[in-house]
Amino acid sequence: MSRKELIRAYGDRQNDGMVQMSFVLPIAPSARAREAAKVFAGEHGLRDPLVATMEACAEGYAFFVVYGRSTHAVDFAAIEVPEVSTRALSHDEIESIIKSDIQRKVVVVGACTGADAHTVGIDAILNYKGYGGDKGLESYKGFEAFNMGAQVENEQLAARARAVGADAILVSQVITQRDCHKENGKALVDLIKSQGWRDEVLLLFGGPRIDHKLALDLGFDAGFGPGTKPSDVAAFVVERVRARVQR
Amino acid sequence: MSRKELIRAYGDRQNDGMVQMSFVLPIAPSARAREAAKVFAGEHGLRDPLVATMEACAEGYAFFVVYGRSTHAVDFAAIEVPEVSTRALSHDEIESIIKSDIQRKVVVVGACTGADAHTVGIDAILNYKGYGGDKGLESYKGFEAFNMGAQVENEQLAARARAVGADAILVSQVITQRDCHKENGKALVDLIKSQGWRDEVLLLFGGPRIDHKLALDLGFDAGFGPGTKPSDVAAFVVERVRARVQR
Amino acid sequence: MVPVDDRKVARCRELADAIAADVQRFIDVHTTVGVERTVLRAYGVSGVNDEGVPLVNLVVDRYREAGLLDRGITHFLARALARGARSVQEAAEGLAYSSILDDDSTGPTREEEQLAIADATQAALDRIDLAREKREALKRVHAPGAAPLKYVIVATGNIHDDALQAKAAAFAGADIVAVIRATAQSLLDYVPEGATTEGYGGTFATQENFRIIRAAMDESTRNFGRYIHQTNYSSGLCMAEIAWIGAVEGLDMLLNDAMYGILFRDINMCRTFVDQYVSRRLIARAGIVINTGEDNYLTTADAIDKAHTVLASQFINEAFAFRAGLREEQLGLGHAYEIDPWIEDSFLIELAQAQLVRQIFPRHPIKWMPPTKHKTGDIFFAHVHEAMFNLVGVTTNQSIELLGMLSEAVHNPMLMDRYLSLKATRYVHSACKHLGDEITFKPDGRIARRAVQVLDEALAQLEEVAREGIWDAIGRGAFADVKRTRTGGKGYSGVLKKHAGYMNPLLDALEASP
Amino acid sequence: MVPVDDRKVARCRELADAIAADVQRFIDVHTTVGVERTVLRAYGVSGVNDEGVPLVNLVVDRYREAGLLDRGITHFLARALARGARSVQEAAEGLAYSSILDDDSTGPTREEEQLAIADATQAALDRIDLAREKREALKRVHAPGAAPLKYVIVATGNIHDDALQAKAAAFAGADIVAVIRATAQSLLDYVPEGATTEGYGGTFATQENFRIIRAAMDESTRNFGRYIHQTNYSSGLCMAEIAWIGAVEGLDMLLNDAMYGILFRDINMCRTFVDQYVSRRLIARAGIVINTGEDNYLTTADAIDKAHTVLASQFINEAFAFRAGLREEQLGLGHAYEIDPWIEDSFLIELAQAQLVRQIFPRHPIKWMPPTKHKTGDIFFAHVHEAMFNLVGVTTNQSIELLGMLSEAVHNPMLMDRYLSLKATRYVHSACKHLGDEITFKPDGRIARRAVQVLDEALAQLEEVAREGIWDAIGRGAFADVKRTRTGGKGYSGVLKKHAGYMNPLLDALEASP
Ligand code: B12
Ligand code: B12
Ligand SMILES: Cc1ncc(COP(=O)(O)O)c(C=O)c1O
Ligand SMILES: Cc1ncc(COP(=O)(O)O)c(C=O)c1O
Repeated sequence: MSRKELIRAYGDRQNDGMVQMSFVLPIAPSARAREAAKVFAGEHGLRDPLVATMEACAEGYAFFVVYGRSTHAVDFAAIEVPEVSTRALSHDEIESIIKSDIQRKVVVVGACTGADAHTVGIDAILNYKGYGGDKGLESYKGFEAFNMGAQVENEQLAARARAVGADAILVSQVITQRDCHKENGKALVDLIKSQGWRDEVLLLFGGPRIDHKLALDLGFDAGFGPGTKPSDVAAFVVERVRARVQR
Repeated sequence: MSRKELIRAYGDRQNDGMVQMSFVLPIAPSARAREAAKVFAGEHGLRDPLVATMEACAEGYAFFVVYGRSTHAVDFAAIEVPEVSTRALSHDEIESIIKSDIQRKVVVVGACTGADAHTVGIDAILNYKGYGGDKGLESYKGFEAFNMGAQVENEQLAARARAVGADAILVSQVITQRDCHKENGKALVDLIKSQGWRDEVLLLFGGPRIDHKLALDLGFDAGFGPGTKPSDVAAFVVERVRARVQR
Repeated sequence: MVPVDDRKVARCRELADAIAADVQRFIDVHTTVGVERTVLRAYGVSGVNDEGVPLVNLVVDRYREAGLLDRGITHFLARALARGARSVQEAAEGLAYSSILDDDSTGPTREEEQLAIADATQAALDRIDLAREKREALKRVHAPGAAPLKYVIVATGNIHDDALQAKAAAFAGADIVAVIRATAQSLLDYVPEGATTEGYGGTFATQENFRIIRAAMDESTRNFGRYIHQTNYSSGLCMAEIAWIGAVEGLDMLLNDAMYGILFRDINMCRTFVDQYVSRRLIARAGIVINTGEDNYLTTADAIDKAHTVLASQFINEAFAFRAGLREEQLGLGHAYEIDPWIEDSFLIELAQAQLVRQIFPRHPIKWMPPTKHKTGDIFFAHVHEAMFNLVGVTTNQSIELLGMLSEAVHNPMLMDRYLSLKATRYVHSACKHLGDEITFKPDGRIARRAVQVLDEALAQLEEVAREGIWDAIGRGAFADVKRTRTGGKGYSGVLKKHAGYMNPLLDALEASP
Repeated sequence: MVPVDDRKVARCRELADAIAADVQRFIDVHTTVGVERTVLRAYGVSGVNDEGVPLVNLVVDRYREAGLLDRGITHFLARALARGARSVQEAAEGLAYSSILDDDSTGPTREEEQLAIADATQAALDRIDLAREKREALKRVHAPGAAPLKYVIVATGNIHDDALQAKAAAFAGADIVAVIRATAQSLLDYVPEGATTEGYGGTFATQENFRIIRAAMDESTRNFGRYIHQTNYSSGLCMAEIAWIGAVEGLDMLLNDAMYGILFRDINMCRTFVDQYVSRRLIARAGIVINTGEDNYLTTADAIDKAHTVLASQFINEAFAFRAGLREEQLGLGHAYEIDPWIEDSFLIELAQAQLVRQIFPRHPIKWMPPTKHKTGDIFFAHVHEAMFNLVGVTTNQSIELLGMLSEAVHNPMLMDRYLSLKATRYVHSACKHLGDEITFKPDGRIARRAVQVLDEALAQLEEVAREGIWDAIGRGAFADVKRTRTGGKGYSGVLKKHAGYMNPLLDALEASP
């Protein structure tokens, strides 16, 4: 059993628990409304909640900013998150692994799926230009990258990937309202499973609200969030493909 | 038994419970830190907490903004707060009550007590100039107002009030760090009680973090918070003094 | 004021006009399924079948499949009327459902047709004019707020929540409320019906939804004594139909761009060019202000390197709009504050662009978009970033200001986000009200030099686009770093070359409008 | 640039000089318990008794009570040394505790005294010079950041949390860190000792606390390669003592104002005038930059109507400072953005004032304070309000910018508040870096007219104050709407008229400093 490592919020003095909250309640400002906001904040575990402001933000609605001392603590020692376990590789290292160990082009197909038209993220990973100075997969001699763009249906994506014999499928989801990204992502995994070739392909999931844990939960092999560099993705893919080739 | 009137936070759709929180945790940014922030937010009762940002705000500290759907609700019907129960009176009405029903000057003594030097609030209530166009107690013919200014010790204030035969003592407290305002306020009440003349005088408590409920809890007769107008205070005092005189 | 060489501006306009003229030759001899459906709607055809497919779609699709649509759906409608249908609706139902299809072999003469449809054409025009008059009457009683007008979006997915949030926005000081459309609506080749309560990323644009929001905004207008504008999107595969709905439901503005659908929704360019023309003919008559979408270019392309593409496109959008009868006062040309905030002097670069656009298009109600691309989840920083945007807006006197939202990188704006944004904007607009009148820019300073550079680059781009034609220019990614081909993209099959006997008296009337 | 009439400025300086000259005549013939304690500290006297009362207080109080202090405590110290005390400390302990009091009746000659104290005087000066050299050496290696320097406060009450928070601030971009003093310290007539961990509203200013923060900031300076300044408060009843401590502990700046204590802490004016003079003599030698407190005026008086009182007071503070040997480069004259944000064109009014102050005091490191009075608990709005403040700061090239905190109306700044403030300020300063170089103000516009008005009003006020003398001016509430009397207020009993034999070689040496 590992030692506990309790952490609390910190404002002014160590462990004072200070947090800030803001919200709207469906009541007009009044002394009772202020008290309701305090009680509401208290329900969240804030001690001595202080209603810093209460303003009419619509007829019958008040906006509140509250500060208070959170009574909650988190045992940081108990927090475990799966992390994409690849070491960072340089462009040259990646090229040379492909050349020497895989000995053929690694094929990837990417798309922004469903109703989602946010291509900037997937373009950043795939297109030559890349992201923040890190060139995209198209820039690698060892990769063959197909970018199907936006609003691609899962069926189309799966079909194309199969047609070109993709080693990996890269799915981008940016719109997350009412969890449509999860549904969409899961639907692709299910589709490929039902078609019986899940084991032949790596499935990567990415977007500003995606993390590795979520991706694993949905049945992908990895998840990539905000700030991902193309070389992170390339490194992950070649390591996995190499392992497969060498098996 | 009254009907329940449950209210929840409102962001986008009725009762969606959306709230925003921000805080610092004593950990550097990382995937684990992000997860810790989620867990921390979850402890407060936020469902689907979304870590909108995680930034290094100091060495070994991260700042977080989190959104989530609060699972808490407040029964608004059950919220009761004492409110200073005076009807609003105009300057003229107040003058005429004093003239006809009290028939002498109403004497008040005010101060900002303890180490507190924030006189703007008490000045706003007492001085001729007043606040937001509402003239201060000095401007009333029927009031005799003594403003002792800042950093007045409770002993001095009590002595002066007794000396001039004050009907009411007005205490302002603006500094609230570690609840020093409560201590300070309560100490005055205790002092006057111990001196045995608590029943002869009205005790008013005011400041940006004061409300009626708090004032009552501390043993005052009324509490006045941000935005108080001098005429609110005048109305309260004359009504109470009249009641006393007529008793 | 920044230095603007009038001769360069004139040359830009000349080139843009040539670019539009080339496309107009194509437009004039083509129609689309969307245009034909619009005509049916304008004549009053309404309703859906059991599966929710609008009658206008059923009719148009049937005649397209039969290879007859190139004659114009009005032709068939008029024939049915001439043959005795008691109403347009009855005529349309006949076209959709009757067992025999009108194969155009025998029947009424063109004169009979024209006679049969003339009243309906007039009625359609009257509906537009009536809606316009109603709006103008309300505006006479309750004048709109001062420029920059504060524009916010609501996007709950549920039209009833939208109405509540729209009223909240008006309460908090909004001048213009947009109901953002559901994520994929622009790719639907029909307009959904009725009040809708489920949508991702926004709420469906339907006639009933437009009405609900119009009623809410009229209520707010009266409550707050300030005219509240309503806007929605007329882009996508139903560009012209939505323009019609907007025109008759009293919308004040419409997002409407000659090229947005091509670039950002991969809609076929032939389709879009024809649709935009017809949509704008309706908009011109309705007195609606359009908002163009050049701001979007800077979400995919770099805001500093590609700033000139925004200006070049504004000239092109203007040229297209003039050809559809729009006046300058109806042209809310779009641009945006999308520069990386951490670049030194980014504020100056933006100031230059905003001032340049203002001077080049002095009578146009410029639409000014907030930072979005470089927003992160640090809502506090985002709020400050927007304050600087507001400052540029009021200083350079932009007309329509889309307010930034501190939660831009997180979610569709919520009630509190909009409240905070409106409050902060009211402050900046008021605290800096006359700043623009008070300051002048150094004649050869950073701001002035930047303005000159952007105009020069826009001119160079327009020269190039004029040389190659817009079709090829888009093909090589001239705008927004996005490449599209002439026959690629969605909706191409809905484009038809007009038959010699093509009939569209409504469009004729709109084209004859003053 | 705003129009500034140089003759009017010259006249203001002339009047301010006359006002200060009048007071200086008083100062020259008076001393205070604070001044005498300072001298003892400078000579190296340290320690406290069992109740925590500093030895310097015990000595000074004893001789004051005996009616002998007007000769200068140095006189007695020197006598003790001349009589054979082995060290200053031993001498001081003797003065405090020995059963017999030195009644000055017999003993060493003035020459013997001077000889006895001469080395200690030199050692005191050397300590100041050494601290100054140390600072300058570090600054040569790690240059400070660019102006406006970003100044933040920490105020946890616990010096160890303060150090942590100060380092966090440096990490986030702060250039100057102030540890705010505990709420009532300025009214304590002694300087507490040691590291302290309990204080309301701030942390006690003690020599040990100064050292702890200096060490932390030196560490940050090296870590981040940017010189981080430390500041604290030299106001209140221990003005001169704290100046001494700051001088030898390597502080870079001190809040130090000729009138703040009078107006805002109800400290007696005679006391304050004498104390400020001696404190500034030390500060001058130490090369410390002072920050004056005119900004506070606008927290009690109206920021628009009383803007000129800030300017008038800046001239007076300057005149006092010159008389104490301070150079212009050491004068961080204070002013503040306290205009009601909801007033139309409030930003323009502020711009005018900031620019005016900048032009009138071109070599002075102007201290520019953020909005505080009109802040409310809407932290989001507050953050935007501060962005506008930052913008004025960078545009008008203020030198020392106290950063606004979004939680101003709520609590002393917390770690996150400071982080957000520093981040937003870095953005505004960078995005608008050259804005000031790029714009000019309309010569007869709102901004220019406002600047002219403020200078005119300040001049008129100075004429009046010069006529009546500062004593009476303060008596009628000329500054900050606060009235004080010449013999009222705290600490008056600590003021003494100097005896003909008054001795203070340290002050003499400071006055002789170049
Ligand atoms: C640019 C943009 C647009 C552009 C998109 C242009 C284009 N061709 O992409 C335009 C203007 C067209 C647009 C339109 C809309 N947008 Co938009 N848009 C944005 C914006 C401003 C920036 C997104 C972006 O480009 N980020 C930059 C890229 C580089 O970051 P990224 O996507 O996170 O990608 C990185 C990583 O996540 C990762 N990654 C991403 N994908 C993948 C995939 C794989 C496999 C891997 C390994 C990695 C990876 O790598 C990338 C590099 O590090 C955001 C707000 C914001 N600031 O975030 C809103 C936003 C995403 N949009 C939003 C919405 C709602 C819309 C609309 C639906 C609005 C409407 N109703 O009209 C429309 C419709 C779009 C549609 N059908 O999808 C919402 C989404 C809300 C939500 N969470 O559900 C946002 C958050 C704005 C908001 N607050 O409302 N938008
Ligand atoms: C002005 C000001 C000052 C001025 C005060 C000048 C003066 N003579 O009053 C100066 C610059 C001197 C000052 C100094 C300090 N201040 Co100060 N100051 C403020 C500020 C900016 C505004 C306060 C104000 O004037 N409000 C306007 C008045 C009209 O409002 P009000 O007080 O709420 O009064 C109204 C009602 O509450 C009510 N009311 C008030 N009292 C009473 C009494 C009665 C009987 C009734 C009926 C009604 C009533 O009626 C009034 C009218 O509606 C606030 C921040 C803020 N924006 O709130 C910080 C603030 C109050 N100060 C603060 C601090 C810490 C200090 C210092 C200790 C800092 C330091 N260490 O140096 C010092 C020391 C002061 C001391 N010893 O008390 C903190 C307090 C934190 C806390 N909650 O504990 C604040 C919140 C700033 C901050 N975030 O750090 N300050
Ligand atoms: C001109 C224009 N039309 C439409 C839209 C929205 O498009 P859609 O409804 O197609 O997502 C935008 C986006 O901002 C736009 O700028
Ligand atoms: C010049 C000056 N001195 C001192 C202070 C702080 O005073 P105190 O420590 O007396 O509360 C201030 C307040 O801001 C000030 O401006």
